Amino acid sequence: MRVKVFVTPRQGILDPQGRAVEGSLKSLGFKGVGSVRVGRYIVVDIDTPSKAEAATAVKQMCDQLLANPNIEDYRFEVDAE
Amino acid sequence: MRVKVFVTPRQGILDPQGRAVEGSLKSLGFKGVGSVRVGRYIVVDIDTPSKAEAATAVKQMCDQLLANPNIEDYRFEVDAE
Amino acid sequence: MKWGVVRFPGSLDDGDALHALREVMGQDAAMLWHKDESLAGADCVVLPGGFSYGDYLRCGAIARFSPIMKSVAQFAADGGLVIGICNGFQILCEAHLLPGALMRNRSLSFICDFINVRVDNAQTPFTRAARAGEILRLPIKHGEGCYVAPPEDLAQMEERGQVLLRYVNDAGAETDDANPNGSMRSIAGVANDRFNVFGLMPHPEHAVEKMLGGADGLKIFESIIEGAR
Amino acid sequence: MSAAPVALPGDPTIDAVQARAHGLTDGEYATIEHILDRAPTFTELGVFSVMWSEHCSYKSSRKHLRMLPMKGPKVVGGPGENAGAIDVGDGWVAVFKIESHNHPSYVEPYQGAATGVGGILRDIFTMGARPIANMDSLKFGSFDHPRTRFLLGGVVGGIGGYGNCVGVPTVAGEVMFDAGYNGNILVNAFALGLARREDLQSARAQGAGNPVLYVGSATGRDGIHGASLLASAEFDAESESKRPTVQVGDPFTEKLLIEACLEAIKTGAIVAIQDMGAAGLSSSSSEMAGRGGLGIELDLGRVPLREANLTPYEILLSESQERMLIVAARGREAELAAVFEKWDLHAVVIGRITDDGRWRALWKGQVVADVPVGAISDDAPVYDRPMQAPSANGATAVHPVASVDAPSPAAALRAIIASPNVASKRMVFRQYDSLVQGNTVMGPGSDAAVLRIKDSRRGLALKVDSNPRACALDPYLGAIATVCEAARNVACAGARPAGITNCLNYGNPERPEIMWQLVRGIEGLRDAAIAFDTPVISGNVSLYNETEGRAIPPTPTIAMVGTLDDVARHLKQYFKFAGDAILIVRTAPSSLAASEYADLFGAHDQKLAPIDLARERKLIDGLVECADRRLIRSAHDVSEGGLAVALAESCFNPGILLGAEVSLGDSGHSAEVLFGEGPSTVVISAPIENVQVLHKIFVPLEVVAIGRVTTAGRLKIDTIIDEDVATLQCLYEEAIPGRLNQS
Ligand SMILES: Nc1ncnc2c1ncn2[C@@H]1O[C@H](COP(=O)(O)OP(=O)(O)O)[C@@H](O)[C@H]1O
Ligand SMILES: [Mg+2]
Repeated sequence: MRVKVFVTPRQGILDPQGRAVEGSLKSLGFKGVGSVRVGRYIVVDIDTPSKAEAATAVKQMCDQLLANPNIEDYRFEVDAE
Repeated sequence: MRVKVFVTPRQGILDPQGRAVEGSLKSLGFKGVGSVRVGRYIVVDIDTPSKAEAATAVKQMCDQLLANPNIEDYRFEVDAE
Repeated sequence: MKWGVVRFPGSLDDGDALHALREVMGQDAAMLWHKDESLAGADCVVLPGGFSYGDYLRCGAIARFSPIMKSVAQFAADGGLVIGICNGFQILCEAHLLPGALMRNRSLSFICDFINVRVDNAQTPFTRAARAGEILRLPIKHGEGCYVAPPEDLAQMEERGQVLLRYVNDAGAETDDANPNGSMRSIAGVANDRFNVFGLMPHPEHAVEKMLGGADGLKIFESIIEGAR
Repeated sequence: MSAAPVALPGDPTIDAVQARAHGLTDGEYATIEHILDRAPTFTELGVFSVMWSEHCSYKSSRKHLRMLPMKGPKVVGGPGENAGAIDVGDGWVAVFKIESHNHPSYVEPYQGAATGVGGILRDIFTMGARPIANMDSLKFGSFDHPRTRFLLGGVVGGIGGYGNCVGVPTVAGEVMFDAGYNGNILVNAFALGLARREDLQSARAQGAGNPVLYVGSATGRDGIHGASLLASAEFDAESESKRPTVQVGDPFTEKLLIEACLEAIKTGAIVAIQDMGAAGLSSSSSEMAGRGGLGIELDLGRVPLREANLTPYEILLSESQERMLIVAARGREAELAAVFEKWDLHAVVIGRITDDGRWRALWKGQVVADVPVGAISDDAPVYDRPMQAPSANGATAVHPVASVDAPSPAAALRAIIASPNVASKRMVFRQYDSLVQGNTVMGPGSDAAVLRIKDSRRGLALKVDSNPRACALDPYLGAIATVCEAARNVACAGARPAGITNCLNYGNPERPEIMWQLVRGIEGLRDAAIAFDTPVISGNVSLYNETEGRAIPPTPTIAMVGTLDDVARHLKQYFKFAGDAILIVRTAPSSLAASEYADLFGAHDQKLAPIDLARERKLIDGLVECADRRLIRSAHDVSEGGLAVALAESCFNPGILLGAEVSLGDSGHSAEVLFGEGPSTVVISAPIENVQVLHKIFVPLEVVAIGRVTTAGRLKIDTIIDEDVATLQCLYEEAIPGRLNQS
C-alpha cells in the first residue's frame, strides 16, 4: 500500500513559514493570494494485507512520530497500489 | 479557492529526511515499512473567478517559488470552496 | 577595487564579510541593501551567509526575488565577479546563477566546525592565490549544505573544472568522514562555466584572523584582489 | 475619566471560585476587591492572575532576593530595569541575563527552548544592547530515561534553530543528566549584549500624552496563562489539560526586530521600550507606566491580531512571541514607523501614556479594565513563606555507599571520562553557530568562552555553571561552590570575574523545606558574590519545578562574566608545549562528596567540606595575575570527574598531540585526590623557569609541581595510570554520540 500523510500547522498556531511564502507570493505580483500554510507531505510505502491495517498503522505512526501533537494536525489517505 | 500543492524530492535525488523517518519507523517496530519520502504540503487560499485561473496561477507559483526544479517534483489540486 | 556586500533580511554574516574586507584587508567595501537595485559600482558582489527570510520554504528561495538580485544577475551576465558564501551560495543556486542545489545535511542537523577543503582548480579569479591541491582550513556552519546536481551536469562541471573546492581529510583525501554534509563528490564550492560566479559553503570571511582560529580564508579574497589588479 | 469598566457578553461571573480557577488565593482575591473597591471584571481578573503569579511577581522570593549584592562601582543602570549592565571599559557596557524556560521545554522541547532563547534576547536588545553571545544550561533526566533522548534532541534543536537563525553565537553552556530531572527538565537560556554606555535604554515611561507603539508579530492565543499556570503550579496531569496554545518562535522576525529596534533607538525618538514577555501586553504596559509613576491607556481594538475574534482578556494575556512595546516621543511616531517599515515591520499606535496613574484598557469604545497601575505592577503580594531545614543535615539526596570493590584508578578514569556528565558535549555544541559576528576567540570546548570586543584590545570571558549534587547535600555550600566554579572557569581563561546573573530553579516554595533550600541558596550566592566582588546584576527565579510532588534537586544556575584588558592574554585549558611544568593549585584537599565518582561507584564521604572564600578569592586573583603577566600557558579548572579527568582534558589540545607525566606521591593515589571534585583545584602548565614565582603568587594556597607535559601522547600518573591520550579522547568524544546511536 502507499499511504499519503498530510501534516499541517494547527489552526491558530503561528506558521512563520506560511507567512513568509504568502508575503513572497504577493510581492511576486500574484493576485488574490490569501493565507498560505506550509506543512509536510509524507509518502509511506507499507506492506500490509488490508487497507484497514495500513490505516491503523499509519495513525500510530502519525501520533508517535510523523506529526507533533502540540502544534500540528494530520490526515492521511491510503491508496492500494 | 483553496489550492493544495504537493512537493516531493525528485526520484533518484537522495532524501535524507525520508531515510531518517524510515529508519525511526522501523526502529519503532512498525512492520512492512518500505520507502518513505518526505516533502512539502502547501495550502494556498486564492481568490480567482475560476478553477482554471487558479490552476494557471498555481502552476506559475510552483515553477517560480514553491518547488525547486533541480531537485523536486510537484503536483497540485484545486478545490473550489 | 570596490566590494559590495548585499544585506538581505535575515543575513547574518554580512557584517563579518564587511569587517574582513575593510578592517582586516583594508579594502573599499560597502553594504548594499536588498531593496535597492544599484550595486554602487562594485567590482565584486558578495552574497553573505545567514538565514535570509529565515530560510523559510527553501534556503535562498525567497531572497532570490529581492530587487537587487535582478542587478546581480545582470552584473553576472556582464562578467562581473559574484561570490556567494553559505546562504549566498544557496541564493545563487536558487537564482540559477550556479548549477545544482543545496539540501539538508546528511546528518539532518546543523554543523558548526572547522574543516579542510582542497583547492581543485587554482586557475580561477576566486582561487588563483592558492596552489592547486592546497588545503585550506575553514569553518562551516550550516544545516543545508549537501550539494546535489544531476549526474550529467556533474560530469560536465568536473570536465570544465567548475568544482573549485572539495572537503578532504588532513591528508588531502576525499573520504566519507571528511565530508561533513554528504555533498556529492565532496563538493564544497563551485563556479559557473564562465568562472565569474562562485559559491561555497565554508566561510572564508570567518578565517581571516589568527586569533579567531585561522587565516586561510584570506586566500579566497586575495585571489579576487589579485585578479582585479 | 473613570467609569467602572464593563463586563463583556459571555464573561463568567467573578467570585472567589473563579479567582481560584485563575490560581489566585482567596486572600489575594480579597485584596483585589479591596484595591478596586469592587469586584474585578473578567478581563481584570485575568490580568491580576498573571501579574500576581509567582512567575511575574516573585512573591515567594522577592523578600529574599533583596539580600543579593546588586551594586558595584562598575554597575550601570540595574535594579528596576529589565537587566543590569556592567561597565567593561572604553565606553562599552555589557548587559546580560539568564532566564528559565523549563516547563514550556518539557511540554514542547523544540519550541519551548527556541522561544526561551528568543525571550532572553529581547530582554537584552530592549536595553539598547546588541546581543553578541548566548549560553545554555540544560538539565535532563537520567540518560537512559525513555524521554531523555527526545527531550535532548528537541531542546538542543530549538536552541540552535533559534540562536543560529538570529545570528547570535552560542559560545558556552552546560549539560547534565540526572534522575532528579526525569519529570522536570531545566532549560536556562543566557544572553549577553554590548552597548555604548550612552545608548542604554530605559523601560521607564515618561511624558503624559506620549504615544504607545506596538511592534512585531501579530497577537494570537499563544501561551495564554502560560506564565501563571505553567510556571507557577506544579507540573502534573491536570496542568497538561490546561496546556495553552504552544508558542512558536519566529527567529526571522526576531532578527528583524533586533536590527529595527537598535536602529530606531539611534533616532532618539524612543522614550521607553520593553519586550512583551510573560503576561505579554499586560506586564509590559503596566511595568513601563509603573516605573514612570504614570498611567497608561490601551485601545485593544488597535492591537494587530493573528486571528479574528480574540477577546480583550486574550489580547492582554497572550504571550505571542517577537513583540515589543514602545513609548515614543510625541510627534515622532512617523520617524519610528519609517525605520520599522524599512525592516518590513509595522509600528502601530495602540495607546498613550496618561498622568492619572491608572492602567486602562478600551475595547470598542468601552472601558474593559481600569485599575491602579501600581496594583498590578508593584503591589503584588509578597510572602514570607515558612522554611524548615529537613532533618539529616539537610541532605535531600541519598547516595549509595562505597561499592564493595572500587575499580582500579585506570578503570575508574576510563569509566568516568565516558560518562555522559563528564564526556564531551560536542554533539550538542556542534549544532550551535559559535562563530557568527566574528568575536569568538574561544568557543565551546574550554573552561570558558572568550570574546573579543571589536575596536579595542579588550575581551570578555563567560561561562554558566550549576552543581545540583552539591546543592542537594547542602544548598548553602552548594550555591557557593557553584559561584566558585563559574568564577574559576572565567579566571582560567585569564579574565577577572566582573558580574553574575543567576537563575534559581527550585521546587514548590509552599513547602517549608523547599523554601529553606531557596533561601540557603540565595545566602550562598550572596556570600560568594560579595567575596569575589561580582555584583548580581540580573536573574530569574523558577519555582514549582516538581512532578507528582517530587522536587528537582535545588539548582541555582550561575553565569559569570569576566573581563580581559588584553584579550591576547587569554588562556585555554590545553597544554601547549612539551617540557612545560604541570602544577596544581588547591584551596583545600578535595573530597568525593557530590562527585561523578560517588555517583558511579559510591562513596562514604557525603558531606561537603567547608569553603574558605578568602582562599577561593586568592585562587582567582592569582590566576588573573598569571595570565596578565603571561606566566602560565594553560589553566584548567578541576570539575566533573576530578583531577584525573582534568589532566586528561588538558592533553586534548585540538592542535597538537601531547601527554603528561605526573607524580602525585603515594598519598595521591586515593580516589579522593584523583576523582574528588571539591573544593577548588586548578591544573596549570607553565615554563619551568616560572615555577618559583608561581608559588609566591598563590601564597597561602597549596601549589604543587606534579609533573611535565610530554610529547609521548600518554597520560601517566605514577604507576597507577598509563593511558594513551588518543584513546582517552576517543572515549571522551564518542561517549554521547555512541550512546545515542545504539537504540
Ligand atoms: N549546552 C552547551 N552549549 C554550549 N556549550 C556547551 C554546552 N554544554 C557544554 N558546553 C561546553 O563544553 C565544555 C565543557 O562544559 P563543562 O563540563 O560544563 O565545563 P566546566 O566543567 O569547565 O564547567 C565547555 O566549554 C562548555 O562551554
Ligand atoms: Mg571547568
